[in-house]
Amino acid sequence: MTRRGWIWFALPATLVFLAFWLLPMIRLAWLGQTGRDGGSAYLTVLSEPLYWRSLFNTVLLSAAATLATLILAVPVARFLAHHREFRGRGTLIALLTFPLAFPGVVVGFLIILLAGRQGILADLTERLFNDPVVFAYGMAGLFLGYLYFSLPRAISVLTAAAEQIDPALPAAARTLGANAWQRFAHIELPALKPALIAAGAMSFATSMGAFGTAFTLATQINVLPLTIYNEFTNYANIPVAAALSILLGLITWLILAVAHHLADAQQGAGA
Amino acid sequence: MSLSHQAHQTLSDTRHIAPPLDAPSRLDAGLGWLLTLAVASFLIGPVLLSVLAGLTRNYFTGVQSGLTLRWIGEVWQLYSDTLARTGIVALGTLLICLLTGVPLAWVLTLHPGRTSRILEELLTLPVAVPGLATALALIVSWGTLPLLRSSTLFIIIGHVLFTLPFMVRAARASMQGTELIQLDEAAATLGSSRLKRFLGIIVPNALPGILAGSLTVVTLSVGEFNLTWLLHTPLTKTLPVGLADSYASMRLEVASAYTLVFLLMLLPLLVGLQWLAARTPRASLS
Amino acid sequence: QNAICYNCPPEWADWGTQLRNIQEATGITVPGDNKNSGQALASLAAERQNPVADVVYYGVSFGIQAAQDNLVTDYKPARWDEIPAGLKDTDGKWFAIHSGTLGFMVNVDALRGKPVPQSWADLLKPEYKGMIGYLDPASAFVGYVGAVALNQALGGSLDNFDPAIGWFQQVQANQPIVPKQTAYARVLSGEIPILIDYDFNAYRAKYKDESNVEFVIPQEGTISIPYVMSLVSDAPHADNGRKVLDFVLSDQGQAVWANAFLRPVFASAISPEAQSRFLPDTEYARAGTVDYGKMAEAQRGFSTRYSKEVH
Amino acid sequence: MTTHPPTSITLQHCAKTWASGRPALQPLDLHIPAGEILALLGPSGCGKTTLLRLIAGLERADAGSRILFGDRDVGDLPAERRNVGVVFQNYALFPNLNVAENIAYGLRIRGVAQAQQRQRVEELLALIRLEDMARRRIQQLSGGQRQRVALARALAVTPSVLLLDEPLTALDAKLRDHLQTELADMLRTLGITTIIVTHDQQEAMILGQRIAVMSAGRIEQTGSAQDLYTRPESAFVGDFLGQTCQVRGILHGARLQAGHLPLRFRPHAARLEPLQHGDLAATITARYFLGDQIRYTLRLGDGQSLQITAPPDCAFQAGEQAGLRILQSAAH
Amino acid sequence: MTTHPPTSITLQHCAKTWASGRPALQPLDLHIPAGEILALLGPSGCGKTTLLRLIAGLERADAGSRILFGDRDVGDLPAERRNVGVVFQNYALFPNLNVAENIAYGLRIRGVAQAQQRQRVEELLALIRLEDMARRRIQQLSGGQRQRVALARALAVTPSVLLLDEPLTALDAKLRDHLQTELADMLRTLGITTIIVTHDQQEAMILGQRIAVMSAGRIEQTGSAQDLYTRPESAFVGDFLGQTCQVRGILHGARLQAGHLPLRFRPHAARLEPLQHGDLAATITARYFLGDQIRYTLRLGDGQSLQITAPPDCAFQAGEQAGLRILQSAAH
Ligand SMILES: Nc1ncnc2c1ncn2[C@@H]1O[C@H](COP(=O)(O)OP(=O)(O)OP(=O)(O)O)[C@@H](O)[C@H]1O
Ligand SMILES: Nc1ncnc2c1ncn2[C@@H]1O[C@H](COP(=O)(O)OP(=O)(O)OP(=O)(O)O)[C@@H](O)[C@H]1O
Ligand SMILES: [Mg+2]
Ligand SMILES: [Mg+2]
Repeated sequence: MTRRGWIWFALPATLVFLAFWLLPMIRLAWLGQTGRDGGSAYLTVLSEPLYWRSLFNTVLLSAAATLATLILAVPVARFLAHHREFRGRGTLIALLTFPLAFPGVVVGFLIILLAGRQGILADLTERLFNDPVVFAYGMAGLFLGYLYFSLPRAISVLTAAAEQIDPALPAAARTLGANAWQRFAHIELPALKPALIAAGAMSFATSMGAFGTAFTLATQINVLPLTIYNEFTNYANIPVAAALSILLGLITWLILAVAHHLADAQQGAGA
Repeated sequence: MSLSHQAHQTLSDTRHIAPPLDAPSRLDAGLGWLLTLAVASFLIGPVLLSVLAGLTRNYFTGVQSGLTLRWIGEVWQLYSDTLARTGIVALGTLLICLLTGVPLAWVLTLHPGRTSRILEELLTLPVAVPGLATALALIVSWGTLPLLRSSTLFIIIGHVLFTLPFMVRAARASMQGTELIQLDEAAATLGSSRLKRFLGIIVPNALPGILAGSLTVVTLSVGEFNLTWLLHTPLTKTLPVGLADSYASMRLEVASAYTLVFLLMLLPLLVGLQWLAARTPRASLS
Repeated sequence: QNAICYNCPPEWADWGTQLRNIQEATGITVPGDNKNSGQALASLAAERQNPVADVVYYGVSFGIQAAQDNLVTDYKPARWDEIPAGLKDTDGKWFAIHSGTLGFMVNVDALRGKPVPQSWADLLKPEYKGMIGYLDPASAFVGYVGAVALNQALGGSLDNFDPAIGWFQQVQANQPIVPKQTAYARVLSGEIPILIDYDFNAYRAKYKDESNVEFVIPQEGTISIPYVMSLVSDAPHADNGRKVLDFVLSDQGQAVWANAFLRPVFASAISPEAQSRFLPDTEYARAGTVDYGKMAEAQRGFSTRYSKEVH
Repeated sequence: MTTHPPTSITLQHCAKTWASGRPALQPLDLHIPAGEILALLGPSGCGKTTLLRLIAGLERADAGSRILFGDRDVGDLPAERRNVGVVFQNYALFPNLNVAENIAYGLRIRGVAQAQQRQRVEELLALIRLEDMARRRIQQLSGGQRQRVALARALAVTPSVLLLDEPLTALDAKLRDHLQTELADMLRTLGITTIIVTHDQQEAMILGQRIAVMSAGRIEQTGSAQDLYTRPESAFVGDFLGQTCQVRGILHGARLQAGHLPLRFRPHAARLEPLQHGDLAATITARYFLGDQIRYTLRLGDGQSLQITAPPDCAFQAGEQAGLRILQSAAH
Repeated sequence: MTTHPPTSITLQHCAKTWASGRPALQPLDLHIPAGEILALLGPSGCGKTTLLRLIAGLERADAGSRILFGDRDVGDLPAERRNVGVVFQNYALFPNLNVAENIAYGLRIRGVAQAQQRQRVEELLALIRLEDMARRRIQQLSGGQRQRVALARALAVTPSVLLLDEPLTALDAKLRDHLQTELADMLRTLGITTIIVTHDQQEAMILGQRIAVMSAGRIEQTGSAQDLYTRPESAFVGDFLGQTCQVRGILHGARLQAGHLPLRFRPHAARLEPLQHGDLAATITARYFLGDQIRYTLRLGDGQSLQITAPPDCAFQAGEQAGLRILQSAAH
């Protein structure tokens, strides 16, 4: 009875969302239906291998970056969770999460500084082997960029989850004779699963939509966000850009939904 | 639970006291430490490089060419308007997020049912769906409105869509559980009206979350590029847009100096977030 | 007093000085804008209902396209009649303000002792592996100009892009860097030692930024490209826009281009001092022209082909 | 201390069904005379809190229900206009306000003058004996102190009705024991019509002048503690108010004979005697010394097993045989 | 069910200091004969869990401490090699494994063959009477069921020592009451050397064959429940094992005379008599009927106030005068 009357408080946000996102998105989806040459841009998109390749690149790269992110983040999170009190812990965590707020362009720029032609890596390898190693501008650079912006978020999510693990669980496994590896594989990893799914989903979605990084790295690989951008800006091909955007949005959302479903199933078993 | 907190004071421990037997093994801790350092240097190394480049007279020749603030001065001259605009956009975004997001968070807390879940799921779509798509949608439907398209408000709208879910989530985190609902009910039995309860009880008690949400919103807005790049017009450039410009067309040193300015702008926000994150568990309602 | 110009980047063709001059001479503030030609056109198309820009600056073929799409309107500035035919739309929907010639912009220091390449064929040599850059021919106008120049030089035509496509396929072995937008700064920093770009950029690097940069007009030949401006249809500040257009064609405006190493549309604006900094005319003899209208028509087909066949 | 004259509470045909269709309360009638302290006792989930929330106006009763304060129908008033004092189970004190501000909240909302607010807060702080803690933050209070502040906050607005939802459950056992009698004293002094919800029979017995036992959305029986304990009207009430034992047998006068009727009695209403004196022969299978009593597990001749309690000086040991004698059966 | 012959546990000069320098356990000696069930009783924070963790090998004792299982020194063995069964306070069941998998975990780790694992799990499921819940997820179990699964998991590896940390604290009162005797029976049947940690004196009295009372890192007294209750060696032990009352007076034989010595006794060791029969005159200020007893609050002539309990048939009412008689004083 006290709760009913609060509904109006939801109105402003709902209106903003409806007016500025949902309706425009529907409009955009509709635009994709009205292709340039009369035909539906969706058909154009679906029948064009170029776009498929672009999509494939994007998904593959995002998946690889996500996987690598998780593999790196788990040990870091475990370390931070196991060591709650040492000097410099706060600083270390700050360093690990500082890049959280960097826009894609900055990440791209940093990767160039790292692995570009003038980058520190090229400089070092040049001096050591007289043969500069440069990989900022290709698939590898983009991968590194995605890794760069995914790691901080994954680390903070996983650290929080690792800190939540009841230390009595590994202790119990211990009294039952489990060694360190067995405790990790049987107890810790399953306990981290929901967080892994959440962090993975987040990393994947961000990578799928990452435009700034690819834009700055000026890579030769066409990832979908760049393709959309090109269609829109270079050819003013708004229908195709719209259709591709809708496609990218749908795929990302779908994969996220599956991930959430998995996480929920996990949680559901936990409730 | 007192079985538990097996903290590891081992690192700084000089006293001759045996380590707990259930501490993670040396190997485990050692590897973790190494990897953590490696990841931290991967994340921070390039930032340091960039800072250095922004202060070096000629990065191509190296630090031996000397340090200078000249590039920062140049950035200031060229891009100071983007700094101010970024601030305005961030504050505008924050204001709208506060006015719309916090009340919504409260309603979602009160009605944790299916409809709420769907609404919240919908609300996070602008985060899940790539920013380009959102920006395109905004341009094709609202870009035709005179004045709006070329005003800063247009960018603020885009940022609100992108940051609102974070505000809602953070505010909800502070409202979670039945405690705040009970406080509200308690205030109701004491005769307080809805608005008074919202302002006098709910907002103050959800403050840690709202603060955290605010910092997140500002941080995200300051760094937002994907949407802004499409939404901006020559008169409404923000910092990240300027950054992208400078990366493409300026000397490496200027671009680095600009990045340095950006980092300086972010720093207090991130420190604030850290501080809050460290505090919130204790600040939670008892 | 504002006028919005799309694609007037302060770091390109010294628009920075030009914009400042405009402000001083007319009181109109024009903010710099870092689009490229294609982006400018696309933005005009997207904003057709409610234009933001007043004037626009772009490569000639985009001007032709914009005129066809009715995104720009006619305006014949004061010195319209002096502009050579072929460098203006008959209705005044676009007209050239200056032109540039495509070639190699080479950071000699970054070559680390390797010889300065002299021809399109040189760029295919393995010794330049990792050193070559060109703007994406499928998206950036400069990139497309490069493709056309190279195609003409290697014996192709606007109806036959086979030579260019073949060259691009071969050059992949050298792992080129392919930015989407101007990469001037990257040449300076040595990140891209050899960039296919306009002469004025190279001269600017050489004389203004005092880098060890050379401009090379390839042996097989190249082309020159006029850059044009238009008044946008339904421009919000159309009057201001007209004043801007008048100014860039004035002697004062044209001199800025010359000092920025572009060929102003009125050759008289080039001072002898400016002239001395260009490569000798004998070199420029290798730079031809093409049918810009046809070049515009062929762009989309080429882009598609490039995207499909080159990786 | 200003107090209103107490109001009676009358529920007529009061029912509550959740949106899901599941009934929370069966239609029930209940009258609480002005000034009475009623304890609402029942197992978890039986609907005690729901009933309290209906009275407070935090939940709306089904159509057809009537809730009267005195003879005023309050069924349609929202909580903020019913003038009830509620002490929530976990106290729901406002953590952003200090002790004095919490207590004054209702007065502030009503626009009472500052000076009056201050005076009233002082009165209440004296009542709960926390005079020197007015400026304390809620987080700095112990559980028992919080409980008292919650009470003071509810009393500040001189409510016509006082509702307490498990006011002591959040406290630990030792403190709870101590506060039970203290709270009972305080409530009796106040003289407000009060409902106390609890699932702890001892708490109900100490705090309530009258007890209503609820089960599954229904009121099973109402009466004094002694009534309910000694004359339960249903097995549920009997069991809920204390342990019961059961043997098959018939009580003839004071003597028990083997038989088939189930006979129920309280564990302390049985006595172990030397074998020849008892009514039924029993083997002692376990003996637990608990300080103020001894708990015996017995096995009767026909294999039935039961637990009884005996005074701490009872000397029978595990393994011995004894005679069981039942002094008084529970009448149900 | 396979079980090892039980092992005795001996702690010699066993101490534990935290890294911060704060002592958790003062050096202590304790011997638990093979097969005995010892209850470790003490207030929160006194070091019970720490002692248990030392024995389990989850914590390392200070240098100089010795921990013997039988006559084997296990002080340097990590937990995974001590072969102890531990039931954790919140059970620490693995949420990602089902009931059977939890029970089988220790066997799986030891590489026991599948078939044997299955057989052993079945045996244990039968022991804890959860045969039909083998495939259930942990989250679907009630607290009592979890407690039994945790026990089964600890027993599966036939440990030489069984350690239980507050095995019933997480349960609600009724269930706890019920499981106490059930668990006591089960443990006595198993015959393993067992240590049960608890802070609840009734639990200690029911579960432990012997009780060690701890306080602030020290063992205060060890003995049977009856010993500790009736002959506490310190005020701490006496108070901790049950309520005590105190009056100023002297006991002469069985008669109490007013005096200045504080006299301590259990609340049930006093009796109310008609005024002329009692030793001390008392006014009854409150009477609470609690079913199996009545609690009286009394005021003595000199203003002292105290609470005693009386049998449920005691007829004195609040407001009446009565004579207080103390039957037996607590000897401390
Ligand atoms: N908002 C609600 N919607 C649906 N069902 C509810 C709601 N609130 C409570 N219930 C259910 O109604 C029943 C009665 O709940 P109520 O809170 O009144 O029980 P209670 O007697 O106070 O129990 P406890 O002693 O555990 O507090 C329970 O089964 C509960 O699950
Ligand atoms: N890892 C640790 N480091 C430092 N101090 C600790 C640690 N674990 C426990 N303590 C402290 O040691 C003391 C004894 O703790 P212990 O857990 O043994 O108490 P307990 O008797 O089991 O209490 P409870 O009944 O509350 O479980 C407490 O004061 C506790 O705060
Ligand atoms: Mg309740
Ligand atoms: Mg403990």
